[in-house]
Amino acid sequence: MSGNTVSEFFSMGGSGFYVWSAYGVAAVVMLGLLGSSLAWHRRLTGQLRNKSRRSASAPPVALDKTGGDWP
Amino acid sequence: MQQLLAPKNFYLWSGRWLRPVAWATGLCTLTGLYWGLVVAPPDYQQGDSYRIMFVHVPSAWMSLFVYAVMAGAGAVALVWRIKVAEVVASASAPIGAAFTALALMTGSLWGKPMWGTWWVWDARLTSELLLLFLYLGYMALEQAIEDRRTATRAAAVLALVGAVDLPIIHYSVEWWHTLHQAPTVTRFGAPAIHGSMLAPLLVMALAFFGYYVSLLLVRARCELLERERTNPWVGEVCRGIP
Amino acid sequence: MTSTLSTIERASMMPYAASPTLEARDLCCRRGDRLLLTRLSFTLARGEILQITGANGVGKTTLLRVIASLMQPESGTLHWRGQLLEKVRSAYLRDLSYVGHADGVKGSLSVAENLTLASALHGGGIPINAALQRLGLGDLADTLTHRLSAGQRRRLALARLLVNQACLWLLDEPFTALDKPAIKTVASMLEEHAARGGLVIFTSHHSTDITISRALHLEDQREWNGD
Amino acid sequence: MERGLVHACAWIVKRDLLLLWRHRAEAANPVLFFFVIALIFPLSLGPEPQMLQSVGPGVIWIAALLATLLSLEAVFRSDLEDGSLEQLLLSPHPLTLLVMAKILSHWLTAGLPLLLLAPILGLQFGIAGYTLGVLLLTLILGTPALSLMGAIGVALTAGLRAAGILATLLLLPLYVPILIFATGATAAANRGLAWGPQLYMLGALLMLAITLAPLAAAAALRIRNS
Repeated sequence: MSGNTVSEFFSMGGSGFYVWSAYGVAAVVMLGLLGSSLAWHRRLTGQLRNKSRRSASAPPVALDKTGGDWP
Repeated sequence: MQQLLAPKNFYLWSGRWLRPVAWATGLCTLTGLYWGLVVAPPDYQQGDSYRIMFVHVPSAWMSLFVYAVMAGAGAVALVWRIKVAEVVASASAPIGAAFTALALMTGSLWGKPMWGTWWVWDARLTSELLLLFLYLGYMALEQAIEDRRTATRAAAVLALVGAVDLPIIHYSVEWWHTLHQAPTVTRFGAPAIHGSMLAPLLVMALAFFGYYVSLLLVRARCELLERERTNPWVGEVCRGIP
Repeated sequence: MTSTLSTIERASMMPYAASPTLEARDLCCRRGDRLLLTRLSFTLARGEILQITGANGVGKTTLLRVIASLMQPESGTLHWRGQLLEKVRSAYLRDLSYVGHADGVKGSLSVAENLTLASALHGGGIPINAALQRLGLGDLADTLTHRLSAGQRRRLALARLLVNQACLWLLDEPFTALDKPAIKTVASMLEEHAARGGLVIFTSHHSTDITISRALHLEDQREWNGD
Repeated sequence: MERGLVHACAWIVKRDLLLLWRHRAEAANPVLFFFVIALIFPLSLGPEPQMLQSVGPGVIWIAALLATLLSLEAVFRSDLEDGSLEQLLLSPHPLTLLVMAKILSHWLTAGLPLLLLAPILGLQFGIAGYTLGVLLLTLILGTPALSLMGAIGVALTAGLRAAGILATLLLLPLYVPILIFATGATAAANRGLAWGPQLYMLGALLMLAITLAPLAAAAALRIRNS
């Protein structure tokens, strides 16, 4: 074990503030992004779950007013 | 591989692979942290402040790697119009920007104990800052265009131009740095990597890569739902797999 | 230098080269996340005029822009002279002349200058003055375009059709802002073009007295887009 | 009769110059902007000739960069609004070369005037003789590169909200190498050091911009117009 006591471990040889704030920032940024992405996914699936089945698979639209059918 | 590119198959496939990748990443992160923070000996020169390296260096590597993936996926989306490639490109951008911002913040946190200032116009930090602007430009352009597909394809052009320009930017900043070399030799970067320090660094790099892949899968699935919202499979999938 | 037209094609101004036919197979067009058209197929052969009708916002302009290769269809293919459009793109562009909603003319250029530029970009048709005379803009040649009325500007945009050698005319609401005589001139212009073996596709709300050979009415998809 | 590609490009340049001639007052804007930027620096940094001489090249280059961006944004926006951009996209001639013609016409209307007026600014900053010569060399190689790279940013953002600011944000990283080598060469000349290598790099960047930028700008226009 590098530091024998826990407090020495946290002091990181005097530059503990910088080391732990670096890791803290990393944790905040990465977990924050992960959290927001998961929330986005949950919101989307919830929103789209109650989407009704009728959607874009409508029949072809071409109607020929002059009677001739499309070849 | 061919039908994996179909949006619905990709959505289901990525859903299956998400949990195993996430667990592996978690495990990898824990071992990396323990190894780097506890096991690795302090550096004879910098003492323990060098441990910031285990976060700074992987995020710097990942910021470049994610940009390469973004530009590559963008190129595929432009040429072959594959929707999954568009989705991967536009899902990667925020992750890459986060890695770049992280690299800058941890870099300046590491610089403070070493040189006493929060920001140094060091070649690597400066080109990392410019990379951040490339990411921000990409995301700003993509937000500015309404139609999702056009937005991603336009941003893909920017990503490709940026990818061509990135080595040039790096070289010109390196050259510029040596020209305006501050008198004190500021050799930034990891101290001579000793075996006991390299191993945790590589483990942490793997952990960051795992984090990127799992987050990419999550965001890509969201982008896919957004873009395919009018297709029938979206409704079924949301009902099928809560 | 681009491959200029072969001498045979240039010599035989009319009728156009062999079998210019436009074919659409299962076209699907999308605007934003609304799917506008599904599985639209049609064939247009030499000498035929196709009128596309339909309510506002149903996708007439989008369809026209897809046919003009300005936009990509969501799915489905377009074929020109029997070949896939992407493969014969530059030949297709040489055969195509598109007049969109916007007139595509510069306000601070004179009428003649606008048309000269248009023929520089895509030329090969009748001389500038002849085209202007045909559209009744002969005596306005030197006036600045922003002094023209909307109808006159529209006619200037339509004059572009005559200064190049395109056999496929794509017109988006060509008759907007035109007065009675102007509509008649343009209508006869379209019929002449068809008689010479050209193809015309135009969108229009109101029925015109042109003897169209095909009609395509687009229904509103009225599909659910979920939000 | 089929008019060649050169004719089409010539007409595009002729048209843009004609349009500019018809709006002569507006044509002066980029140049006035160039002077205003350069004027602000001595006022804000103080008139010491020694300092101005070292800051001068950088200031003139920043002013040239911003003036190019300001005028470039208008090039595609007016074409987009009145529909002539569609005609450009649908011309049988290769779009890349037509875009290159438009960029050339922009350089003639914005880049060239800056080049010709830079000596006057040079005097204000006490840059003269040898260094001024090198500064002009960097501007000769650099301003076309600014127009070419700028065309990509402007083509991507034409017609969007706050397109000018967005284009500037996109182009900042792309402009950095040009700025670094140009000001580096002038600073080196000022201190009597070798400025050749920087100029070679600037020339290389210009060649890269000439080959790739019109291609990217044409692709951007096609995508944004679909």
